[in-house]
Amino acid sequence: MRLLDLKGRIFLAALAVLAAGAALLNLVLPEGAVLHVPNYMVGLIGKYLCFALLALSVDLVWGFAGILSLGHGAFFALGGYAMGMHLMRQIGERGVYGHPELPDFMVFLDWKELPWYWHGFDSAWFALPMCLAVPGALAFLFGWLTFRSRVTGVYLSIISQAMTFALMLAFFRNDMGFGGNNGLTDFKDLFGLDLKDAGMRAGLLLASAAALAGGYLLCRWMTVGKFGRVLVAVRDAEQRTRFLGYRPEHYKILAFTVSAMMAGVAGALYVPQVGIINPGEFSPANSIEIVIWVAVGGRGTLVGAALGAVLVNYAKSFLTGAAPEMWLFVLGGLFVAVTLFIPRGILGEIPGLWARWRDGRGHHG
Amino acid sequence: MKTMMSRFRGLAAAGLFAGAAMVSAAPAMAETIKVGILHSLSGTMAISETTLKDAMLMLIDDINKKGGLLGKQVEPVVVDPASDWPLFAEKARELIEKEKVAVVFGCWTSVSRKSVLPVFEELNGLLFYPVQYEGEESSRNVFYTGAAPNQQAIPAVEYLMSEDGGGAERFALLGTDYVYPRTTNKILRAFLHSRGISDDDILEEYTPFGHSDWQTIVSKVRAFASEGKKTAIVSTINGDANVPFYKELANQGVMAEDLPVVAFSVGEEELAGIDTAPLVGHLAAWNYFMSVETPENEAFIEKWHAFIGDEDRVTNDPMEAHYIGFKMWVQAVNQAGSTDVDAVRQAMYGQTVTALTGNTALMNVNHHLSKPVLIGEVQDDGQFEVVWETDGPVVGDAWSDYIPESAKLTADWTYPWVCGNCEKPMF
Amino acid sequence: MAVRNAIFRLVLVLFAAGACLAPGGGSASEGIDAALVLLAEKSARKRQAGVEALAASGHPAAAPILSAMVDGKLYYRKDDKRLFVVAKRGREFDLFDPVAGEQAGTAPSKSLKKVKVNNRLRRAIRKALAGLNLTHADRGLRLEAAAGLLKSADPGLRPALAAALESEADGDVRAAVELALAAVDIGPDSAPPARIAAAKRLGASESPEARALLGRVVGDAKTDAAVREAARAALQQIEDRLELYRQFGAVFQGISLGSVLLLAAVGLAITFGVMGVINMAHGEMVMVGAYATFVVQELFRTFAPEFFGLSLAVAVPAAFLAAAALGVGLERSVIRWLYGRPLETLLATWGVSLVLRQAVRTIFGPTNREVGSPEWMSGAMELAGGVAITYNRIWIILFSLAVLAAVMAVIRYTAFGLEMRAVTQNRPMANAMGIRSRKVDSMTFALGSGVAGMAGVALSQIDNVSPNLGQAYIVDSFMVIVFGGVGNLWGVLVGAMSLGVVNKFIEPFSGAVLGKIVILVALILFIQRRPQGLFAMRGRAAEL
Amino acid sequence: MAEHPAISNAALYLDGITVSFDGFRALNRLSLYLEPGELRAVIGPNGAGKSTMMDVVTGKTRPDEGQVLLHGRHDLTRLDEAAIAGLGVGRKFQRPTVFEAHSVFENLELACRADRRARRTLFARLSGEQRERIEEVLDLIALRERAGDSAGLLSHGQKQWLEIGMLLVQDPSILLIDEPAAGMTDAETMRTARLLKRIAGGERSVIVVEHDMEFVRALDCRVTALHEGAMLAEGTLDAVSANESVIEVYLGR
Repeated sequence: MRLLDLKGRIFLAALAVLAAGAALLNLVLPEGAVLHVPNYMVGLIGKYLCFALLALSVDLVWGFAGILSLGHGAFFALGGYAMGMHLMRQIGERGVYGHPELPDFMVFLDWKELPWYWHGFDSAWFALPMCLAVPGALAFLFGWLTFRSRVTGVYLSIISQAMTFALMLAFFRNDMGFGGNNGLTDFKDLFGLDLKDAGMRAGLLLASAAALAGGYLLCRWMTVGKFGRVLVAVRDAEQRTRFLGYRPEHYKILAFTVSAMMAGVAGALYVPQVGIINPGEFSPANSIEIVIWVAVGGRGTLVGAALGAVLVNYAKSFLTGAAPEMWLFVLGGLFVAVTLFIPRGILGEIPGLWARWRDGRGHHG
Repeated sequence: MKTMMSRFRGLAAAGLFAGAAMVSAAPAMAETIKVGILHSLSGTMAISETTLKDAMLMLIDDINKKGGLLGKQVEPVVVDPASDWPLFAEKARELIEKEKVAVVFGCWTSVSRKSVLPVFEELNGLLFYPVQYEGEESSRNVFYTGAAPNQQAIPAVEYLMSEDGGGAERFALLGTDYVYPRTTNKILRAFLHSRGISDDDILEEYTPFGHSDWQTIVSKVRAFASEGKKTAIVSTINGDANVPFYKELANQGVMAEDLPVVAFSVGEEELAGIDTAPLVGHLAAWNYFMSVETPENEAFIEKWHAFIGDEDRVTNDPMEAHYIGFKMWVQAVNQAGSTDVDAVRQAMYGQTVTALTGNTALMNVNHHLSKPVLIGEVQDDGQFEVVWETDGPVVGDAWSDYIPESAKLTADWTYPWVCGNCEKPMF
Repeated sequence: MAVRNAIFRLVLVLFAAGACLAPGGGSASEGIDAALVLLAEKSARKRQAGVEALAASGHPAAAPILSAMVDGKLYYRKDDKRLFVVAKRGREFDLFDPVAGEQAGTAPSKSLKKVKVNNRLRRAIRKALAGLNLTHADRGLRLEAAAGLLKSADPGLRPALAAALESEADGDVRAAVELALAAVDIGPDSAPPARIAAAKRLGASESPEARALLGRVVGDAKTDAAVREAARAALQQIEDRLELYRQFGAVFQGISLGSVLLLAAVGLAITFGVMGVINMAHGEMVMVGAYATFVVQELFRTFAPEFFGLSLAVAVPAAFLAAAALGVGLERSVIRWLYGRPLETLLATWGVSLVLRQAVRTIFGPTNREVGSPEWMSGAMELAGGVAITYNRIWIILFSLAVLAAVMAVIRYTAFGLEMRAVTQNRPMANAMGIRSRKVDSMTFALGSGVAGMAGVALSQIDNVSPNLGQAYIVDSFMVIVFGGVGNLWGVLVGAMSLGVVNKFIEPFSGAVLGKIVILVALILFIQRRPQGLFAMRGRAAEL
Repeated sequence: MAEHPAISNAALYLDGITVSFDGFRALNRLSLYLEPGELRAVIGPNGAGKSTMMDVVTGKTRPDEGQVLLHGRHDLTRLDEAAIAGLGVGRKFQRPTVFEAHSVFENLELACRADRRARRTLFARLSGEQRERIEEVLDLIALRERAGDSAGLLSHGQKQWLEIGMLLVQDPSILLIDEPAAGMTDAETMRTARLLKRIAGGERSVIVVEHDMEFVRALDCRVTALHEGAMLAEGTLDAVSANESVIEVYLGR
């Protein structure tokens, strides 16, 4: 199979047009022009693209390796925290208390010195790799423990949920030194560039689009080849692959770790665009939602997962403004309808539809 | 093609979208002043914030009946940030940039305020924040109409230590583990030290959000209370966790006269879910109680009941804060003759409004209100009865005097000061 | 309304009884007028003086007036400051003149003002009432009075206590009075030998007040060394006993937490454990049960307030039926199409859960709803020094075990249970034998949902009745099932109880948050050791 | 370890294997000796321990007692499934388990001898030699025409053959086959028997677990009869059928 099929090319082309177009129309055209893309749209698109990357990471493990992770929000949040810590350190003396080293929340909670795990995050060279390394390390540890013990199916889903739930409780604790419930906010700049600057926003949007494209290509590369076929084999008949001499746990750990790192990148790009990271991102409900994006778009289709994330989140953005009292009915109804009527998701159904349409035309013509 | 469409039942879902789209397509009124309402209508905070949305709708409805503002109708723009903090920021941006609202009334939790703060500062919007909070903040784009710690916590503890309050010498500080309780307790500890109470006589305990099993902690506090000195509980327990906490107190037979609890986050709404008969005598500190007998309050409650269509609904302090905030904003807009944020901000300083308690609330240059503090006792009908009141209005402190780093900071947004946290005058 | 009238009538009867027992006395208000005027004063200090004067007067009306005052039923008329005991009737008050001991018609509520009480006054009143009741004819009141005096330890009461001890015949009351005397004697006004004797007597007591009194003596550096030593020894004695009680208390609290987990999880053990449906709307079934309780109680409040004590007994079947009906609806419309696709049931039921939460928010409003506790569930059994066994927790433990037993009985001994087991073990075979498996599926799901609804009745007694109720328990419920072993009800019992007890033993050391995190991490590690849970099925069955 | 020459020559040697589940003894001191290149049929009623025996050999179940020696060198009871498969032990399940989402060709590709490590697989490409081997097996199992179809579309019998094909491209030295004839037509059954006879021989030994006596007869090999987890009789089919205890177990007292 080829790395880029028709679907993939359309996806990448659309992504490029969307990201570059939005960035250009925002920066070049004056405010008030018909085609001007307002700032808030730029931020919104950037956010959707981060979610799309997150959905992609879930699709890699769920769609191909059959690992239904109900804890992927944790990796996203850890990437986000790593980035948030860097942004926090970038504030420097500009915090309200003007402390040269400690973030504001530490100052007023009487911390005297920076905890050891905050060291190094002032340097982007350390912080950015950490956005990948921390979620990756946790995923490796979790995978090493669970996949080797052959915890699968629902058990795995539920303990992954326990993992993110435990992390949420931990990050809520102010004693942990991550700002408790308020999390990390009040970011000023990244790489010395003001986060409020329009150019910076457009840059972050483009970076998110690039990360999404990169993530897509990585997932494609991992799934079109023999490795991907082993993953699918593990998903469908794990015992069988074992008796063929494969060690499914190794494949799963690798896929899970890569996926967690992708989620971490998504989180790291998300944080500067929304301006806050807090323990709410670890909540089990968030992780369930990610899975739903993938299901809506089409499990195991990659492009579908990204599409599902954008669609559901757009619907959420739109409905929370347009129908604030009713939107949960609509969204809840949508999830039920998708599972009942288009079980393979939007993109998962298209090949079947296409075939039916072609057959139909064949019969009549 | 048609047969294919009918077979593809999934498109039914699209119909739902179309339906929702029609809701938003309702024709907007020409020439209105838009007011954004940014309160969670779903998720964990809906329990508290939905009421505030309704209160705002009532206030806006009221002003429209009286002919509007600057000759225009006021149009509420309601959105649901769904107790999701990043969504708060997104919705704030949408309200200001897309809907072009003149002002936003909203937020409850500190984290939601922290989340929208950069947005309001960047886009120079105006937010009225109606809930008591931990202080340590002053933004030129936010007016804080709830109480700062010195307007709630410190008077309450002073009362507990007084003869009437029972002369407490030992304090159990119970709170939910987030910034408001942590900061408040930090301030209280410093305050208690200043009154000669040692650390041995202070117990500090934190629980997670929505904590529902209070057996261990209530037992622990009772043991702490039976070590000789007169003890009181200071509760900064948040929202959901309060009902199980009070139910456990009642069941373990903790009587207010032996071990009183003074709470800063428990109002009439929170008590609505509890049988308060065993809790009579426990305390709360606010700037408003529904039971206050003034003509303003009676009129307000009557209007509220008529608006919401339910005689049993209660009013509470954050509602009053919105009442004060909205009235002040209207006065300021009238004075400035425009809804321009900079003009309104300047006009806000020194505005006074007769609060529902009959007292006068004054907006200070640090964007906090001056208002008196009331201590109320829980009654068996779920209401509070005022048992104590400060002599006069207390000026809300943006920066606490009890935190060394912030004691030196000043917030003043009028010329020559233009700074929310400075040590030296800024021009 | 009817309840209030009944109480009012009861108050009248008590007053009549008090008046009959009153020894002599000329004009009804003789000697207490001055005190009564003080009660209507604005200053709390003056009101306290009034309370003390009233208590000292020994007037027969004193006790009823004071108890009305502490209950918030004592009002004064704004124009003439006369005192009345009132019963609310809408915007009208029924008035009762406590001094004359007769009804005084009705008046609009606005013409009267409540005699305010604060905690300090409450303490004074309780003390005064205790003094007055020390020689009351009713044994229960005397006991309560003696226990109340233990709290105040006022040397001024020494003669009264001594006199009461003299005349007291009842053993329990004597013991209580002796303890109260000891509480007085240990005070700094007594001679050291008396104080040492008092310390010994207090050391034998288990009440928190004794501990507090002894603590005060030990902490006071000015006290005679021998007295302090005696107090320290007595305190140590109490502490040693307390340690035992605390351990017991922790076990009880653990079992009680476990029973809540058990209740929340049993329904899920059926829908998830037996049917394999990952029912994310399970929590909402619990919520529906809690709201059903609320509705039942509202009906009772409106139509039959005198039977309010029975409301929970009615709520249990009502909650079961409401949740079961919803469960049948959910099964027929959604879950039926998803059998064999467990992970997809997760998504669909998550959607259902969102809809249900919002529906409840729309119908009942977003705020908490009040669910009352009947008399027989309120209060606690005081073991010692702060360790209390609350009745509602005992009821919940019993209820959870009863629910579990009932579910087991249904599965094991009924025809439906047999069919259910047949269908879950081998669907085609069951079909072939004439079992209508679709109907059995519906019924099974209804059973699981109904049981969740019953859990809602119990949870409404200890937690918020709000749209968020269910969310608080869903993660914990799944943990319990996975820990205990899917498809095994004994596993659910053992899992829930052990999680509860372990949690309660960790909590005092680690705090509530860290305790929970420790449990979750331990659970994740446990699953590595036993991927199938505590009660795993091995052999061929495990491959299903 | 007893250095008996016969043992070190054996393709597979089971020595006193005992397995119990919750008190139930699935295998009771079972011993079995398989020569290189031998075709062996194992028969026995339900619950005799046939499947458990295969689970023990392939590493799925760890025995309570006893050891399993492969080529007299490797103690299989200490290895996991993947390692045992890597040593050349292939297993076919009773119900055909192929990867239904993959094509027939891809199924065979996954089974092909290659480095099984995850990191290596990520960069793996199919060599010409492997491709030839797959083509060869496709012919052997008569599925060349359907190489590109997804395996889920195959008939039951074809899936059985595909699974056998997957074992063959692994080039195992020992093959364990569980009831290959179940659900097959008579013609298919006979064809399968011929296929198995062709596979065994040389260095490759085959154990077939079967119920169907016609099929066992067609295999024409040594037969082991199990009962209650222990060996009842061993020998030619005729000899075993004539054994009194076998008759007792099969026909009842």
